[in-house]
Amino acid sequence: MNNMPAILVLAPLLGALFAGLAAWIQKQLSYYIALTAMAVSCFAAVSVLKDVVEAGTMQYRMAGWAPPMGIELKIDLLNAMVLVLISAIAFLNLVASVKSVEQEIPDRAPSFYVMYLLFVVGLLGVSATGDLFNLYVLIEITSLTSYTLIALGDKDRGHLAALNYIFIGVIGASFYLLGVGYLYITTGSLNMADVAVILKGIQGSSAVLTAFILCILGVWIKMALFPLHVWLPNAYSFAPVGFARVVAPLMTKVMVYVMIRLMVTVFGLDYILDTLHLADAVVWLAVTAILAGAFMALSQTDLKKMLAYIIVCEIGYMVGGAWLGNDLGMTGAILHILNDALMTFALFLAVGNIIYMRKQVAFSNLPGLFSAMPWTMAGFVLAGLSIIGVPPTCGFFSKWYLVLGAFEAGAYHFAAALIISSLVCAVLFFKVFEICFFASAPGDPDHHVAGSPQPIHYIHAAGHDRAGGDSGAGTHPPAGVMAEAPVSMLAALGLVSIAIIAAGVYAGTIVNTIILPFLQ
Amino acid sequence: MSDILSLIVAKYNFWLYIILMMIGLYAMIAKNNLMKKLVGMNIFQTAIILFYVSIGYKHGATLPIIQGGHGGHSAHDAVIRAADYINPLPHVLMLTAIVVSVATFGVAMALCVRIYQRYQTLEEDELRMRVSEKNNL
Amino acid sequence: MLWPIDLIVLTFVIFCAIAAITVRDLLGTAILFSAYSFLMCLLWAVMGAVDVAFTEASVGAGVSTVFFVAAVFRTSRRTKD
Amino acid sequence: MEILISIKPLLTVLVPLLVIPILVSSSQKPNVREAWIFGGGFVMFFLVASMVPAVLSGSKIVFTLFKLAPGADIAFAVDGLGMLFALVASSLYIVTSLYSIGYMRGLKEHGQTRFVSFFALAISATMGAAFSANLLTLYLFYEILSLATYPLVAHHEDAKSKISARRYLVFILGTSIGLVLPAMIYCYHVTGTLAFSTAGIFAGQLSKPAATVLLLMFVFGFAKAGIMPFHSWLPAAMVAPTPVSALLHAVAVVKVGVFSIVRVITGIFGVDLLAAFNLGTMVMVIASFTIIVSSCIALSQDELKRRLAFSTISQLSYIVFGVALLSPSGQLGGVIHILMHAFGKITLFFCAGAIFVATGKKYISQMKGLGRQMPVTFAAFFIGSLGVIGLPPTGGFYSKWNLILGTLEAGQTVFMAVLLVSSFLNAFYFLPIVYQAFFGKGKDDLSDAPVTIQEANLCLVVPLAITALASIGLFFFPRMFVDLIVLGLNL
Repeated sequence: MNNMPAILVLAPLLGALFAGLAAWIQKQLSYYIALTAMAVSCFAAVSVLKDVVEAGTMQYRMAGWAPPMGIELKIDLLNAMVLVLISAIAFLNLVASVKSVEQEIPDRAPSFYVMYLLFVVGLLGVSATGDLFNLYVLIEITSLTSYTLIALGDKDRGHLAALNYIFIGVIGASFYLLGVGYLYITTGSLNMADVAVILKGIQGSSAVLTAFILCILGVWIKMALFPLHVWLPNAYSFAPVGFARVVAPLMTKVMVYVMIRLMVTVFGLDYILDTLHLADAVVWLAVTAILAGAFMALSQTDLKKMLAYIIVCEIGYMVGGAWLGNDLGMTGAILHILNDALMTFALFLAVGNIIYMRKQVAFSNLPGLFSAMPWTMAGFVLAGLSIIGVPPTCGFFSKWYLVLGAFEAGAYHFAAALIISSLVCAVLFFKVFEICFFASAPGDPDHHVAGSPQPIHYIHAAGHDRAGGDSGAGTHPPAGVMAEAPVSMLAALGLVSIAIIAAGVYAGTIVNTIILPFLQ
Repeated sequence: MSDILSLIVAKYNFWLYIILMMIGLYAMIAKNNLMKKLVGMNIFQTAIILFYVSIGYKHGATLPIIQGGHGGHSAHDAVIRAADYINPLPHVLMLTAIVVSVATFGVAMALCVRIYQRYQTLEEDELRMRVSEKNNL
Repeated sequence: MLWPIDLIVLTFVIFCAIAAITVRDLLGTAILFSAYSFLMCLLWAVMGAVDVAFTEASVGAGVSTVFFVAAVFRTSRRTKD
Repeated sequence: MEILISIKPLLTVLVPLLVIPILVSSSQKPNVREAWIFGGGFVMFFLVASMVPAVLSGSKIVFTLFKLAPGADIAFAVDGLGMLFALVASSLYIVTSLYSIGYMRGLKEHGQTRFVSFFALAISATMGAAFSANLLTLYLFYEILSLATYPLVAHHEDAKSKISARRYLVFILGTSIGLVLPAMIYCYHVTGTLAFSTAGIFAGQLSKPAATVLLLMFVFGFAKAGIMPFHSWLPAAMVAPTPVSALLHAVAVVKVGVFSIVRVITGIFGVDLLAAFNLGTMVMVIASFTIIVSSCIALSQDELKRRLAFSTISQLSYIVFGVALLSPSGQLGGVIHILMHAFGKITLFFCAGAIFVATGKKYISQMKGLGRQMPVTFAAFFIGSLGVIGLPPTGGFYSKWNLILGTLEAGQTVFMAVLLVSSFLNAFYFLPIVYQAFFGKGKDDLSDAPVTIQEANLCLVVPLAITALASIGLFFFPRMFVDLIVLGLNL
């Protein structure tokens, strides 16, 4: 039997154990153990994906017990993709984290790595398991570790943000658990495939309806679908950078995965669309989420907060796409899980680099970044364009499928919301680009780049002569001087940037080999 | 009328778990003190555990332990009827859930202590005020 | 006839829950909360979930209360509501 | 039609891209850097030129890069239309490179490496747009081009360029995402393909109202074409250094906009569909409005570059106008105006830049008598003006002639008046400049002493002379280009 699925999840778990122990010997050791564990997990994930693509769905029975009694890891194409995504992002982030953890929380670095690995175990488990109750436990492992990790962040507000996150997270998880309870009452099983078979016969039952609504509601709270999003912006922006970079792209996306898994595998799309007639309402909800997220992002003056609201907006994309009720929309939603994870990761990596050099990312701290950190900003621009949806970055292609799906379903309001949010994102990002591109603070017309003579026609236009123009330089010492982040952080950003383009140009391949076969 | 009453009586612990849940939810939303909110959270979680235990409960059933089941002959002789035993699976699940809830509770408590150390209060309105004061400085 | 017992216990459980969140002293809350947990254990034991009851008694009623009391001593007993 | 599979179109797009890292790495050695620009430019041009015989013989060169969905790949296809545009852009890129070296060095501009890098990126995107096989690919390169030109417009990093760059993006990106993208996806939804074909892709699947809305979304959505009311980014973008204005805002960027509209009209809707729904007239009304109004605005501008910008807006609408005539001569005249206007207008921009570098003057009222000082420049300016007005012996005459023929063919004699009126307006806003420059007297120009010749440096003068001569050359040898268009549009 191929043990790769188990290795995939167990490697970080054992890694966490050893990293904790190794910290007693030497603090630095725990980092290398964590790195090794994630590398092993990443390798296993890739090999699992390869096997699944070649040989179809893979079932792994923990300790050999057969379902529905035993615990089963069931890995089909969707899981495999999400697993590769999680392990790769977690690994890359670990590479980038060594410096930022050193800077932010030097005294608690080992516990950071231990918690980090446990968090990743939770995410991987959520994506790999084929059992509804295990899903709950793993979600809670993920949440618990993320509470503690967020609390390691901002000294003033991190704790409060984490506590609010706990309250809402517990409600979400409890709703899900209740839903599972109802499912158990009606079906007597907890294995997803088993439940799905039994549910086919009893679709009219009100207990099933209750179960479904509770499960979905719980997952929505966990994924921060508007208006259940209030915990997210603070939690993500006050977390330590090393953790924000991984929780922002992965946590919500994994929850979207759970939603899609529940919809497609457990309850069945037929049940949801034909029996419930909720789809229209949910698409409207998604439209509201998209617009609200986009416009709330518009009013932020801190880059991290702005990105957090963009996540709220993007969640609307995926929920709406999944509920459109056709293959194109679902394809778009699944593709967007992958793409959005990559884009958000790249954005947060870039933000991490900026924080590493400048401590803060309020807009007033950003001027002159293009000349100071050209490589970081290149990655940031690319990811930003991807969020806007400019080809050939990957964001365009998921939007493509989503809008196509919206047309096919006749949901023109959803298509309009997608387009409007793209425009708002364009405004948002170009606002940031502009601030970073121009070296001076906004509204300071006297300024120009240090060391370059001012062009003559500009002087004509501005109405003052050359002699007066030279004094503007020097307000920003870093202008024109390179002050880039460490290589490890740049390398991670570079790889993700390549991935953004690659996921874009190979979108057709991804859809044809992974998503469409999964949906069939 | 008596139908409804009998429905309520027959499934009384399902109704009561809902009442407990609401109490918990109310405390989490409406209470001002963080500790009180935490108590509410715990009540909320135990309500769900109660729900699960109720799933397994059957009138007139007994604990799921088979007499002489280990190696004896009686197990083979007597027919085992599922209706005679309480379903043990939800119980087992709840062991995990309890551990999860206590872990959450512990983390939340630790956070409360930290918050108190920094802001000298656990009241939410006062906290909000002090946080915004800090931001403005 | 067993069910009146668990009905009585349930009533107490709810009473304790309401009291725990209304009393204006956090230490009182801690005590009532521990009583709540203990009654919950009892309820579960009555309902045949002995293993759950044991766990709740040790972990829920025991450890949680210790956490709570310790936390109250490290912060304050004051509460506005 | 013969289909050839060749990697050449891709190479054409890649060459300028591959040069960029070299440009960046040699930022400390300007001479090496400039050598590479020329190297890249010539390689690109020869690649394009090497495909001309095949295209002229009626073949189509295709290359599929990535498969996305059926009918919507990232793919290249070289036909006559794309070839015409690619030839224009790649040849003018070389000339402009020479010019920009003179200009940027002459003014000791900052950030020259950034400038040339984004310039190369922009030309690469232009090539991609020219060789696109379907609307998706075209849209892709259209967007890349928008983004690549942003740093060029904002080059000076001052308050004015900041506002202009912002306006530029709002218009260009706003329309392309807000109008073109949904329209394109809707097309794909209806037909399942986006590949250009002269017969159109809809095949009767579209009602008249839907077709009208879609067409309007495309015509206004490709705001680079400067159709009013989405034109005001173009005068604003004139804050960019003159080589940018010359190549991008007279040739590459704006022509990509027009080219896209031409592609949509001829390749997506198809002439027959538009004729059946009588939608050509609607587009012509929009274009005529832009032609007349922007010509009038141009008359009132004193800053030379702004006057040229408004002139560009009106000339671009000629192209849209011609294609929307839906008659063979009209379409020929419209499309060939891409070529003729490019050479004429770039000459004018080169002159404006040369005047500015040599004398620092940028307002028309300051240029009286300047022609005696800079005879070559103003002679070229004169030729450029003739080209834009459409008088012999310049290529512009050829396109105007065909446009007028086209209106007759299509029976739209009313619109012939538009062409004539606008030609007069063109003459009014260009020829006085030349007259004043040679024969007028500046205020401080009281003495009758012989003026000394003070041309700008050679790097500036040679390019403008070349383009002026080419403009005349096109009058005598338009044959090849006409063939390309006839093949491309299946006239």
